[in-house]
Amino acid sequence: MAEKLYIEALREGLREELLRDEKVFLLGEDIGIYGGAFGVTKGLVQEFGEERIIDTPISEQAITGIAVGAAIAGMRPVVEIMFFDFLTLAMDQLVNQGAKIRYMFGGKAKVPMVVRAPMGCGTGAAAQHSQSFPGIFAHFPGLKVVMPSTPYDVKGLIKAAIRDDNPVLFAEHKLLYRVKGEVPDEEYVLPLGKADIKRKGKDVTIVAGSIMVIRALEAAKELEKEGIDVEVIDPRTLKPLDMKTIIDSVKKTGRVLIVEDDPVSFGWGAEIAAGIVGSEAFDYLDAPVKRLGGLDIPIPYNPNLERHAVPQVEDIVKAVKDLLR
Amino acid sequence: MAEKLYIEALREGLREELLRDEKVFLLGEDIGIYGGAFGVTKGLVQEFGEERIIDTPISEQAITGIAVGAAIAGMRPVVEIMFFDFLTLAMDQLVNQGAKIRYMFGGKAKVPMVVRAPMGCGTGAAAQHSQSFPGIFAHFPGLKVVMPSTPYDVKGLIKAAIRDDNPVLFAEHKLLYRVKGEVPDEEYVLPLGKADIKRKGKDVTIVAGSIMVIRALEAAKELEKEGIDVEVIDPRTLKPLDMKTIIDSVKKTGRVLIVEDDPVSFGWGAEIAAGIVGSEAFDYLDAPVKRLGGLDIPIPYNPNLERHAVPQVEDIVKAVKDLLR
Amino acid sequence: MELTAEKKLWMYKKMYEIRCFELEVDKLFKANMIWGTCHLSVGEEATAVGAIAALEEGDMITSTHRGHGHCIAKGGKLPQMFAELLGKETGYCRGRGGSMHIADIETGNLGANGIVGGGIPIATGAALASKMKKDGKVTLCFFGDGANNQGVFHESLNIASLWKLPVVYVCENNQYGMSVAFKKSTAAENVADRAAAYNMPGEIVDGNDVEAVYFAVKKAVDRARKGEGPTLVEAKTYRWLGHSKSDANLYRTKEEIEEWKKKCPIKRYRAKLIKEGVATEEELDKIEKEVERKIQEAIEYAKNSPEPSVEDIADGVYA
Amino acid sequence: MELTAEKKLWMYKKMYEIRCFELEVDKLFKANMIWGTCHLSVGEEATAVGAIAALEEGDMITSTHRGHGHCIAKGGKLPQMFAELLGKETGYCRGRGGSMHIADIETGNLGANGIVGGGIPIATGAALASKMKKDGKVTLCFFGDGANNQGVFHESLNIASLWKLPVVYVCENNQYGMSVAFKKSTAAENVADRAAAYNMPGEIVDGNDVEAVYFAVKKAVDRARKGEGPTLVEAKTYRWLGHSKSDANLYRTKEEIEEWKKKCPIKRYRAKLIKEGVATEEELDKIEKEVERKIQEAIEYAKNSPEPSVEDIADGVYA
Ligand SMILES: Cc1ncc(C[n+]2csc(CCOP(=O)(O)OP(=O)(O)O)c2C)c(N)n1
Ligand SMILES: Cc1ncc(C[n+]2csc(CCOP(=O)(O)OP(=O)(O)O)c2C)c(N)n1
Ligand SMILES: [Mg+2]
Ligand SMILES: [Mg+2]
Repeated sequence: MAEKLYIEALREGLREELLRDEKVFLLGEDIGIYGGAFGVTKGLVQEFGEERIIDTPISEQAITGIAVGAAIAGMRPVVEIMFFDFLTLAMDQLVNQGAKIRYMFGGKAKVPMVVRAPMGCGTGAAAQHSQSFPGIFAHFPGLKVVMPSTPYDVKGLIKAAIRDDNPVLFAEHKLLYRVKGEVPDEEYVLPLGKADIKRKGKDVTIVAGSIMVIRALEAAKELEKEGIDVEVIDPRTLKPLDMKTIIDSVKKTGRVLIVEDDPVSFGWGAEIAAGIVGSEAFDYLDAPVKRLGGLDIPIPYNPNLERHAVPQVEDIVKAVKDLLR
Repeated sequence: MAEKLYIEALREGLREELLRDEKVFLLGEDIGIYGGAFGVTKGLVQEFGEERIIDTPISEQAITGIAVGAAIAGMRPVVEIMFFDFLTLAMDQLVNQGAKIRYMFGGKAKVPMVVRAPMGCGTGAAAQHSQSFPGIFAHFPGLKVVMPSTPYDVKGLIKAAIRDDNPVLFAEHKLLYRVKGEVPDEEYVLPLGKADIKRKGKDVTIVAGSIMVIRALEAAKELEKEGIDVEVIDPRTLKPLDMKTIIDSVKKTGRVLIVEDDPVSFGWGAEIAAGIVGSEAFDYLDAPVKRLGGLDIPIPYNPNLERHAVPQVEDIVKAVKDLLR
Repeated sequence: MELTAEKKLWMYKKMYEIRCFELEVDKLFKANMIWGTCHLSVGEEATAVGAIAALEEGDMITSTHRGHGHCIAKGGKLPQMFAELLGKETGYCRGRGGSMHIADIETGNLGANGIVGGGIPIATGAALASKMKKDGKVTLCFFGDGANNQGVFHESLNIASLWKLPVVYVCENNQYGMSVAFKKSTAAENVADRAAAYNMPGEIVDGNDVEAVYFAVKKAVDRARKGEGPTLVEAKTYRWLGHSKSDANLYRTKEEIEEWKKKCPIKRYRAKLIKEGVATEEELDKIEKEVERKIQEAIEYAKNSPEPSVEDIADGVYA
Repeated sequence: MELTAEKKLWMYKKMYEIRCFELEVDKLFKANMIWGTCHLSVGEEATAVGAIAALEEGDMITSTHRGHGHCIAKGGKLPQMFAELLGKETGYCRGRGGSMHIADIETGNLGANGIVGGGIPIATGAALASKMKKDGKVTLCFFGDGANNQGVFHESLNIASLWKLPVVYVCENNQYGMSVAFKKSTAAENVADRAAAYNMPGEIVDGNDVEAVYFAVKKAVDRARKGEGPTLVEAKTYRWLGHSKSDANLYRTKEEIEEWKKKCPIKRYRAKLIKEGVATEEELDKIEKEVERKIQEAIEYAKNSPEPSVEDIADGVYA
C-alpha cells in the first residue's frame, strides 16, 4: 500500500480503465494538454493520444449527449464537466436522455457512460462554481450517483462506474483532490451501492458524504477526547443507496446526525433522514434525527462567509453534543 | 363565487395581472394563437397583442435567460415551459442565474420573474413528458417554488408569484387543468409560503401536493366511511415551506403520510419527513413517518403501467390503514 | 449514381407503407385505442424514405417525435410498431415508450425522441463511436425546422464539423414547429444556410421528391463515409395533418394545406414510375394491396398481443 | 462620426486604468490578498474601452468572467471594485460575488458571469425590456470566443434577430477558451461569420485598435438604437497573462505571446495620440500618473474597508 492523493488515485483509476478497455475514452473541456481545470487528467493525453483524451469546445449539453450516443453505439465515454454547477447545462441529456433511454426503449439499449464533476465550496469560486447537489440527480430514475470521499474509494469507485452498464454521475470534491490516503498497489474495484463504515462507534451515528466524511472523522476525534464514541458512515453511492448499513448503525446508537455540503433544505440528507424514520430504526431512536448542512444561500465569495455557509468540524462537534443532550 | 376550472382560474389570474401591470408579459412556445399546449393562454394574444403574449422559437434556455435579463431591466416576465421535463434545458438560467444573481450582486438587483410549467403523468405522454420534480428546484437558494392544487389556489398564487420580486417556479399539473372548484368573484392574492389545511381531521395527517391533494381528499372520503378521520395538508409552496402548519397537525394526529407524484426517492416528501422528525413533532409520533410516491422508474407509456407508477386513491387508502395498524 | 428499378419500387412501397401506417394510427387514435399523443408524418414520406434509402444496412439513424416514417423506412417491423402504439408487451419498447420513443437498435434506429433536438448530439455521439471504432458506419440525424433553434443543434454541428464525424444532419422543414411558422422561429432564409456557420456543406432539397432527397443525402453519406465530415441537408416538405392528436390549424390556412396536398410525394412518384416505365399501374396497385394487407395483419397482431404485466413494471430501468 | 479629443483621451485613460488595475490585482493575488480566482484582461483593453465608448450613458452591458475592464470602462468605481476583490463589505457585491460577479446596475453593468455564455440571453432580455419600454437604450453583450460554442449563443442571437432587439454582441476573440485554441473549438473561420446564420451583420475588427473597435461598435449601436436589430462584432485580440490564477501556458508558445505583446493596444494608441497631436508625452504621462494615484487610493480604501459580518450572511438572497 502506498499513500496517495485523491487526485492521483482517481487518475490511476481512469488510466487503468483506459488501458484495460479500448472502448473507454475521456472527453471534456481542457482535459488534454491542460490536464483539466483541477489537473485530474494530467499526463493522459501524452499517454493515450488526442483520439482518446478529447478536448472539446465549451458545449456541456452536446458533449454529454455525444457521450449518450457513443455509449449506445458501444463505447464507454467518461465526460468531465469542469464544475458541478455546469451540469445544469447538460441536464436534459443526462436525466431525460441518458438515464431514461434504456427503460423507454423497453430495456433494449445500454448507456454505459460516466459524467465526472468536482463540486463544493472552499476555494473562493463563489456562487456559480461551488454548489454540491448530487442528491438532485439521485432523484432521476435510471442514473447512478457516486460521491467518493477517500483516495481508496475514488479509485475503486471510478473503475466500477466505468465498468457499469448504466449512466453514472460521479461527484468529486475540489477540496478532496489534495487529501491523502492509502491505496493498494494491486488492482481492485469497489461495488456501487455499498456504504462504508469509516469509523466504528457506539454512541452516535454520523452519516456524512464526500468532503463531510473528512470533517466528520475529525469531529469524531475531537469528541473522542470527551468520551463520545462516534460511528461515521459514508454512503459512498447515493444511488443505489445502502440504507441497510445506515439503519443497522442507527439501531445500535439510537442517535443520528446527517452532514452534507450543500443547503440542507431539500438535500440528500432529507432522503436519509426520511429513510431512517420510515424504517424499523424509528423505534430505536432516542432523539430526533438531526441534519446539518449548508445555509440556504448561494455560496458567498468572502472566505469567512464562505466558511460559514457550510458545516465545519466545530459545527459537527457542536451538533453531536446537541444530539446527546 | 363561481365554479371554475383550474385552467380558467389560472388564465384569469394571468389576465388580471396583465391588465394591472403593463410590465407583465408572457413568453413561451405556442402560447399565442395556439393558446399553449394545454390551452392555458387561450385568448390572451387576441386581447393583449403579440407584443405582450410572445410566441418564441423552441429555445428554452434562451427564453428563460431572456426573462432573467428583462426582469433585471425592470419587466415582469412570465415564461411558459411547455412540459416540466423541459426545465432541464433551462436549468442554468433558472438556478445559476435567475436564482443567484441577487445574492451574488450583494442584494443590488431584483429578478421578478415566473416560470410556469405543467408536470405529471396520467396522459400517456411517457417518460420525457411526465415527470414532476418541483422539489429539485426547491433545493436551489434564491428560487421560490409553488405548486397549487385547486382553482382557488392557482389563481391566488399565480398573482402572488407575478407580484413577487423573486424568481418563482410555478408547477402546474396537467391533470388539474380540468378540475373544478370555487373561485371568488372579487380579486384576491394568496401568500407564498402558507400551507393550507384542505380537510380537518384528527386521526392521521396526510401531506400531499398538487394532484395528490385531490387524490388524498378522495381517499379521506373513503376512509371516513371506515371511521378514520384524516387531515389533509397542502403545503402549496415548497419554498418557502410552511413546516409549522405541518408540524402542528402531526402533533395533533401523531401519524403522518406524505404523498407525492414523482419517485419517492430523493423527492420533496423526504424534506417534509426530515423536517417533521427533526422537529418537536418527533416526540408526538405514534408511528414511523410514511412516504408514498412514485416508483423509481421513468414513467411508462402503457396506461395500466402508468397508473401503477404513481400513487392512486386506493394506494393512499391502503397506506393510511397501514399507518394505523 | 443510378437508382435501380428495385430500389425505386422499394422507395415507393415504403412511402406507401408509411402513409397507410399513419392513417391507420389516426383511426386507432380516434377510436381511443391509442393512448397519449401521436405526431403523424402524412405528406412527409419522401423525406424519411429518400434519406434512409441512401444508407447502408448497418448505418444508424436518430429520429424525432414524428418518427414512425423513419422507423419504417429503416426496416422497422409493422407489427411491433403497432403493438408499441397500443402499449403492448410485444411492442418495440414493451409498451413502455409509445410513439415518441420507438427505437430499434438492431436495425440501427437509435430511437425517436420526445425532446425537440434531443437526438442531435446523440447522433453525433454515435458517429464519434463509428469514427473511433473505424466501423465505416454513417449516422443520419433527423430533426425538424423547430429543432434548428435549440442550442444543442449549434453545439453538435460545430463539434461534428471540427472532428469530421461521419454524420448527416437532415432537417425535415415542414414549415412549422407546432404552431409557429418557420419565418417566425428562424432568423435565416433556410436552415441549410446555417451550415456555413459550421464550415460544412448545406443542401436544400425538395422534400416531396423522394429521388431528389435520395441523391442529396447520398452525396452527404458518401462524403461522411469517406471521412470528409458532416453535411446539413434541408428537405422542404409539409405536414398535412395537425401537429399532434388535437390541432385546430388556427395558425395556417386551408388553402395552404390544399396547395401542399397537390404536391403529394406518393402520387408524384407513382406518376413518375409509370411514366418512366419502371412499373405499370397494375404492378403498383399490387404493391399497395400487399402493403394494405400487411398493415392489417400488423394491427391484428398488435390487438391480439398481451398487455405488459404490472409485476414487470420496473424491468429495464438499469442494465 | 468623428472622435473628439476629449473622448480620445478618455479612451486612453480608461485603457491605462484597466491595465494598472489588472496588474495590481495580479500582485494582490500573488500576495494572497485575493481569494478564489481572477481572469485578467491585460492586452485586451482596447476591446472593452472601444466598445463601451460607443454607448450612451443609460445603455446597458453584460460582462463575462474576464470582466474587470468592462466594469471600469462602463464607469465602475475602482475602490468598490478592489473592495469586492478583497471580499469587503464596501465592495460592489458586499464581498459576496468576487471577481466573477461584479455588477453595477446603476451604471448599467448587469454583471459579470461565471457561466461561459451565461450573459448572452440576459443581455438579450435586457434589450427586449428596452424595446417594450421604448426607453431607447441599447444593450452591449460581451462574450469570448469560447462562449460562441455554447448553445445559448445560438438561441439568443436567433431570437434577437427575429425580434430586432436593440442589442450588440461583441465577441472578444482572444484566440483561446482557457487552453483550447480557437481553431480547435470553432468550426468557422471567424466568429463573425456566424452572424449570417442569424441574418444579422457580422463585423470583424482589430480588437487592439481602440478606435477601430469604437467605430465598428458605434455603427452597430446606432443600428440597434434605430430599431434595425442586432449586430455581431468580433474583435480579434489576445490575452497576455494566463487564463486565470494558475496557467503554465502549455498550450501556446512564448513567441506567440511576445508577438502579440508588440501589438499592445495602449502603446499603440499612445503613439497615435502623440502623432496626431491630440496630446503630448507630458500630458499623457500626467494622465497615467493620475490613474496610478487613483488606483493606489482605491487599493487603500479596499484594504481599510470592513469585512462583511457573518450575521448578515443571508442578506440579499431574496428581495
Ligand atoms: C425541448 C422541447 N421543447 C418543446 C417541445 C414541444 N414540442 C413537441 S414537437 C414541437 C414542434 C417541433 O417542431 P419541429 O422541430 O419543426 O418538428 P415537427 O413537429 O414540425 O415535425 C414542440 C414545440 C418538445 N417536445 N421539446
Ligand atoms: C459553461 C461553462 N463552462 C466552462 C467554464 C469554465 N471556463 C471558464 S472561462 C473558460 C474559457 C472561456 O473562453 P472564452 O469564452 O474565450 O473567454 P476568455 O476566457 O478567453 O476570455 C472556461 C472553459 C465556465 N465558466 N462555464
Ligand atoms: Mg416542423
Ligand atoms: Mg477566449
